Amino acid sequence: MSRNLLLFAGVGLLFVLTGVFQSWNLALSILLMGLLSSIMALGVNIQWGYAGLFNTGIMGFTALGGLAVVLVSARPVPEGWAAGGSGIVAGLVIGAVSIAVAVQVWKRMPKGMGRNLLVPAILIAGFMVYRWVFDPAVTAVEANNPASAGNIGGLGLPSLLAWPVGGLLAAAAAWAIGKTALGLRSDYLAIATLGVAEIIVAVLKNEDWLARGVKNIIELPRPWPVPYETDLQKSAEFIDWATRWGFDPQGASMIVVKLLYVLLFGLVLLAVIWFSERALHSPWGRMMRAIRDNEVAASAMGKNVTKRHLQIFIIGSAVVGIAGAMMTSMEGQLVPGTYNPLRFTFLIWVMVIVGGSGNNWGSVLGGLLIGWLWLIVESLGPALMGQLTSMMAEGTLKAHLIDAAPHMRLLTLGVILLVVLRFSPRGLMPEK
Amino acid sequence: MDFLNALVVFLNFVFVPGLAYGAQLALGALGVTLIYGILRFSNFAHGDTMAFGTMVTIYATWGLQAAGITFGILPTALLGLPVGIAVTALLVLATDWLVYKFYRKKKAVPTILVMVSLGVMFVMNGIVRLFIGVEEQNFADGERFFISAGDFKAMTGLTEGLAIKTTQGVTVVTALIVVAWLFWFLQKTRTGKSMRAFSDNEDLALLSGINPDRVVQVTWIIAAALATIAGVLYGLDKSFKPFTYFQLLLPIFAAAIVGGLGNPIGAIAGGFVIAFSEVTVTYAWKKVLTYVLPESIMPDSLVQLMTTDYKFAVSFSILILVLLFMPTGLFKGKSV
Amino acid sequence: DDVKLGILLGFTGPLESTVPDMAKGAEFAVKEVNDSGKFALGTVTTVNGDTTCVDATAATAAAERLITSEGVKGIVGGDCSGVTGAVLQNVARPNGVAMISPSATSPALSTAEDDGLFFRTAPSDARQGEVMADILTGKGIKSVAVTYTNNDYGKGLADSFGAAFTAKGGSVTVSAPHEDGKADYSAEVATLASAGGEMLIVAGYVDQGGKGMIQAALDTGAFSSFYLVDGMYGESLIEAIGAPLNGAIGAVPGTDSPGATSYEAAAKAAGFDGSNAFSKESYDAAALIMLSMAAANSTDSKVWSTKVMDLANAPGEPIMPGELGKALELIAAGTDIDYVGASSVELIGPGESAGNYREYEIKDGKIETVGYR
Amino acid sequence: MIVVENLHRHFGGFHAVDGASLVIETGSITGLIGPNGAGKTTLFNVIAGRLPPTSGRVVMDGEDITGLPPHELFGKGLLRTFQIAHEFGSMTVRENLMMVPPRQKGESLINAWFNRSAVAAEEKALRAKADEVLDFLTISHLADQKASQISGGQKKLLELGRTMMVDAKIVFLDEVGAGVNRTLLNTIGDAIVRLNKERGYTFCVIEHDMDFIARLCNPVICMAEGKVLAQGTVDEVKNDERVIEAYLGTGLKNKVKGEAAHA
Amino acid sequence: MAEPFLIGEAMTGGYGAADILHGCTIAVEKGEIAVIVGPNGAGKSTAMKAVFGMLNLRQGHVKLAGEDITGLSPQDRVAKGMGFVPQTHNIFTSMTVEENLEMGAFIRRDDFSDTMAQVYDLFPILKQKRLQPAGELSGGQRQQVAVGRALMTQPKVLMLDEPTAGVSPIVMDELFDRIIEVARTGISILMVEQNARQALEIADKGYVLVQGANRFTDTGAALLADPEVRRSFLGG
Ligand SMILES: Nc1ncnc2c1ncn2[C@@H]1O[C@H](COP(=O)(O)OP(=O)(O)OP(=O)(O)O)[C@@H](O)[C@H]1O
Ligand SMILES: Nc1ncnc2c1ncn2[C@@H]1O[C@H](COP(=O)(O)OP(=O)(O)OP(=O)(O)O)[C@@H](O)[C@H]1O
Ligand SMILES: [Mg+2]
Ligand SMILES: [Mg+2]
Repeated sequence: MSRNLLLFAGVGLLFVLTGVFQSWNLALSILLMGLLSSIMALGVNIQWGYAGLFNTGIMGFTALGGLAVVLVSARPVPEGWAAGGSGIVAGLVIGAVSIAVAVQVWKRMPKGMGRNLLVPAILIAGFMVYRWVFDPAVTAVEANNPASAGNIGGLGLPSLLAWPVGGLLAAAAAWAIGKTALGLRSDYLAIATLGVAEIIVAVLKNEDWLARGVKNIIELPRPWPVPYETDLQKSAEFIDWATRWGFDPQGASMIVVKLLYVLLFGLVLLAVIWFSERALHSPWGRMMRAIRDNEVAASAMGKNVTKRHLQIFIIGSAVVGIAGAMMTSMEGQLVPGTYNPLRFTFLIWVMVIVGGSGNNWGSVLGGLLIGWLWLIVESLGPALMGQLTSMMAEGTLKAHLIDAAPHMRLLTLGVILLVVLRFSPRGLMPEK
Repeated sequence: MDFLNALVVFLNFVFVPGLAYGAQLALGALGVTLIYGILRFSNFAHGDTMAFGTMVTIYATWGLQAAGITFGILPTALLGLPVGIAVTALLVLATDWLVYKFYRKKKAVPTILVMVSLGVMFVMNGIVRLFIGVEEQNFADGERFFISAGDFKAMTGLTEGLAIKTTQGVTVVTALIVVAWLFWFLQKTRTGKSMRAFSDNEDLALLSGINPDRVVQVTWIIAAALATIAGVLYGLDKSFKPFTYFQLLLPIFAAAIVGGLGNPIGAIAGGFVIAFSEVTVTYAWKKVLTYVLPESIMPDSLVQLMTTDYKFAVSFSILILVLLFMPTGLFKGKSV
Repeated sequence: DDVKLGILLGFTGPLESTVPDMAKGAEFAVKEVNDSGKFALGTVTTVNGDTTCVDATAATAAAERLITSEGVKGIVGGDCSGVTGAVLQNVARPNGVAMISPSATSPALSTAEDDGLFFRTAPSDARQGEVMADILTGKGIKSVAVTYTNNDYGKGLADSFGAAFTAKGGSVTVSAPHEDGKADYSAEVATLASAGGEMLIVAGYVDQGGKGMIQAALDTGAFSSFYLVDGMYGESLIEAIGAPLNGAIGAVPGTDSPGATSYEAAAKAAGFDGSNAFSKESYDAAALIMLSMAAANSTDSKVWSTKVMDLANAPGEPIMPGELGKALELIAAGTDIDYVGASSVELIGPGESAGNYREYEIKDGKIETVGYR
Repeated sequence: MIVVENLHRHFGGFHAVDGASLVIETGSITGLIGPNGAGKTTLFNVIAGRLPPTSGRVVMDGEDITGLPPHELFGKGLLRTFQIAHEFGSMTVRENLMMVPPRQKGESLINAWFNRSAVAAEEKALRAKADEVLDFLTISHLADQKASQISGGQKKLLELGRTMMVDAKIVFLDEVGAGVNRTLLNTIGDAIVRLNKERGYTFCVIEHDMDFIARLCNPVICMAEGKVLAQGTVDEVKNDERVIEAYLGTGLKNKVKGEAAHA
Repeated sequence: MAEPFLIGEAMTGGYGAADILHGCTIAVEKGEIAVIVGPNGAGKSTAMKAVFGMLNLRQGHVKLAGEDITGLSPQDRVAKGMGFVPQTHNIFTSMTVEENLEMGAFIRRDDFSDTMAQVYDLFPILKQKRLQPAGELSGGQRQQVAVGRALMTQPKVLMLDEPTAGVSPIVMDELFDRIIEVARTGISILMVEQNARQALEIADKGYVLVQGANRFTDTGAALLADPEVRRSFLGG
């Protein structure tokens, strides 16, 4: 236990040092990223650490969380909605119904030629009708002021509301994925979920009617109760308060905003931990570990492996979805192009593994540590290179190396990652 | 004649590029699948190993070119390949000694190794960029085409052309040779069998007198060779840019997995599945149809099932579909 | 004392091969100003920050560092629209630090709230679309296929071009995106070929997917003539593709001023490729920041940012690349200047480049100017 | 009562179970013997829902249970052990036992989160039960050891222990004796008989130790090549020429003689 | 008495912090059969692993033909002519039966087809299943593969951890016969058995281990005749 406290203190120290030597704003903004990542890592840990599900679709669930923010809190576009909203909804319903019918037919009909023909026929017919209803509606929506709108818009509701909705969207997607792909094991499940995530992001990128695709949505509102710094800077009350305490109002406004985010994210993080820890240290958690250790035996001992896998897959994904929504509402924009697997899937995995899979606090530690590392190497890497080259004689080699300094970023990250893993080959806080 | 034209259109835009791309993926997937099969983890550093190998080969090629040595109609880089392979082999052996060995001794679980390989990936990533930089490097020389579209038209008198690039030919042939060799090596030779034994049950391999260090070394050397070959052929056909090689990782893994991890034949099959599903499902049939359908019933749309926006999504959907029916890939892969 | 300028670009990530020449451009301007000895506010130094182009969190943190830790007084950047938006809203505005982006072209940024702190030397896509349509209809071209890089730049450009071209009676057979940095473009080329058209419009980046598309289109014989948008301008393309590229046409921001040529020559002498995408815009962005500071006699963003529009636009003495020293003198003397720079900067409306375009054709492996629009 | 009707299970072209029909009477301890590869384990796997049959039916108390998933069969009171131990390696030996009982309150997340006291009470009972079983199996000193770190024979005991955690109707034991010390095996045999007598469990036991079979089982079924070769009382089966030829071998006679000499 | 051919002397050690073996000694003479019996968890397998170098010994040493091999790796011990069949995980599941046997002969450079034919003779079922992955075999068949693999090595000392677990009586008899034969060719056999009565019958020497220490050591016949041993360890 004391070792764990020490580890947390160590990571805390890193943030303090960043605050002292760089700036507190930087330290806090890294902390925010770390908190968000910790929540995502917890979601993954629930799936991997508890149940051994190798989910590499984290990016997709994060993106769905982001989409929720757009749908819930973006400015409404009534013209866009009027132009084709109903057609789009009808199209989607038709699509869903035809898939459902096909699935039912597949389940109910006896194996054989008839089924093999009928199911594709239903799907193809469904697809045609879907396209026939859907396409014109989309064209109409996208034609509405494409440079600044071209989508159906959001509901204009508070951003905070989008967080649970993000969780729900992710959960719904996880349900669909789980129903189809959870029969797969290890790396096969990994690639399938990776693929689904790519598909989700492809949809976000290319369906302009939904969230403007690659044209991005910006200026999403902030979650309650976080104010805008510029508003604070204008508020006489705030300026008063800041000067009374001897702060510079501009600097204080930024710190205050970040601290509010820290508070919000911290609360969510604690809630997630509370739920996970309670679950883990209960017969439910024991059952999950049994399933992880040996599915065949767990099933023979009466545990419904499929159902449990689905349950945990949905819960974990929902947590990631919530974090995704939190991230988008903090950044204030949805940019589908930013979702890439390295940052949103594998980095989170690194956090889980470095923290120690199966250990919730480990995931938090991993999230904070790797989050810090990921962002700090941006300056650390080039600085290292600066150190290295400062001793060298002027010349083309030195020039070349200085040019390449930005690439020390990932190199440094890699080296530190390897060092951390070397000293804690089972993670910093291994599952006991 | 029209039918021939339709066929040529299809061959030129779908079949030949798909075949070449498939072979490129397959070569990459072979390396991934080998590491997975023997050392039992997904090696994320493979893309960057490919980049490293290609980089060394590029330097070697430049050297050869400077010395005035070329390879006839074939690219000089093929002559530089041995150098690339040798240096890359040294690098991965050093990496193994410095990094992976420790975890092997600790009997770390595969996911730890995957994360370690991510770390190695970042480092290699940096090394390649420190040396050759981030820009694109063109190092192809020799004859660009076996047959170019224009030549084909002139030769056959068809309206449509068929182009086959030298590099496409070389890639496909190499891929087939390499997979056959690897299959034979693993299934039939003593060393190959000892490698499989090691991957199956390390302790028991030890009890059979198999030298684990040797197995690991041989595996890395072959993997380095595969990575370099794959990287160089890809670079010759398209171009070399470190970032693209990193991006290649995803389709390469997809290929290895859909084929069945650990199985060389699967890697080849997987490569083609991924490549062809990218190219065919989003293919617009309009041009083909203009030749085979009479004017009157010719549709004016592109006759495209899905737009190319979704080509990646489509190839992944197909991958998932395959896995749903064959949960460990086309060729019964392993899973750790 | 030192005046710090932040260069906030994607040194790593998808645009990593484009960015070095951009950063060099900005540094080149800084060096020029320092060498001139005419910048009264101190020695200008640059600090690099890495946006990674795709990771908004990383970009925000980098900006946070530049501003709150390094204390930069102005930022050249960001590069990709997504990260630029995030930095603008979450870091630059709250801190009151102005940024001039050389390459973020998204129309959405035009309308974003910026407290007058955001400018860009890259032209907005809408204008370029018009110019392209004019050039092509002028050549009597009726139908084209379009491929664009799948981001706000490419998509915006493809959209605006499509609208303008159809309005002028042309037809776009297909408008297909390509993703940068991907392994293979066969599927895209196949679709474009199937759709057909007299020419392929390539709305991408010169060292990214755009080049790959051209290469693949040529290899398969799908297209033999190309139109290149501003992002596709660069010597490196000619070098890589060679003779088959002859006959390709395009337009880049520029007037008949000698700015672009002289900049490219100077860049070559300094050892980098000034013709590469957005290198000129980066030079101009840095130059504008420093000139504005001089004009405002302040390094405070809120102050100098009010001068940017003035300096960039006529009336006044035109300033070419390499004349920053002269510009500083003029400013000190109180003479009005019109910064033209390497990319013929003309800022309209909410601080973006109006865009004059230089039309060119590639002949015998050389870029030849054929006119201005 | 379990009735197996003309059951087939093929692996590719190989017929591991090839038309086996047999009955396991309620209340019996049925022995299942047969040469290695006779298809005994495969038969168990099919009955217990681990493998789908190629054809044929399994009926339990009049209900067709063919192809039901294992966890549903467990719910119907059908338990099995594994020939190759399937422990939950990262859990302690005690946890291995405590996870077995079905429908635990704490297995529902809602209870785990918000109804801690009920769960705790239930846990206490489970723990007591588990300790009792461990005691019986003489491995209570291992209660807190990870199951991956116990000896081969101890794993076998754990396999058996799991079936003792619940009230089963019918228990399929696949070579629980292999690797278990013979003295302890005798005690286990006694326990099986007791469970059978006192609680009415039905057992089906695969075992290669003929002494053990002889002590417990009636009837005994001998399988060979996927079919039922012989069945009857121990003595009937033991003296069946075909069984001797295929399974027992003539060595047994010598050995039985040897035994007599020692006794 | 001269030192035995193979001896693990006063071995103390375990898997982690706690010792499993407490000064346990096990030895076998050239061409003889030594059998270890004892309750589950007594440390029999641990003792075997210790002799084979798969465990760090805190005290004690292992000698083969007078040479101290305590420091050698398992692999080196294989090279010195020791063969071992572990209790569990003793086959290559993904490789065919034949490949399993070939791996047994991995260190042999001569032609081993004769030995393979002998193994097939001993376990005819394996010949039928020659080309099948060993992981698809039945429990008893796997055990036969495991023993077959060790026989392929043609070692000087053969160590078997419960070779007969799960094999049918007919095969078990064959196996014991074969073990006697092997021993007669001068190979030492050290085995752990729970089918203890049969095993002790053919044993030249028997060890009863309890809690990591030697409880009884005697000839096989003497142990069989000892009523306490019979009652407590051999099932009466
Ligand atoms: N997955 C499989 N694929 C192919 N063949 C199999 C598979 N599983 C079992 N077999 C074969 O089926 C036959 C029956 O195996 P099974 O495990 O049922 O035997 P058993 O009677 O339990 O033998 P033992 O007494 O050795 O445990 C064996 O010959 C085995 O090789
Ligand atoms: N990997 C391990 N880590 C820690 N302890 C272990 C491990 N394997 C076995 N043990 C412990 O060591 C003791 C001896 O185990 P060992 O396997 O040597 O017993 P054994 O005499 O072979 O028993 P069996 O007859 O059941 O095979 C047991 O109490 C067991 O719990
Ligand atoms: Mg069996
Ligand atoms: Mg043992």
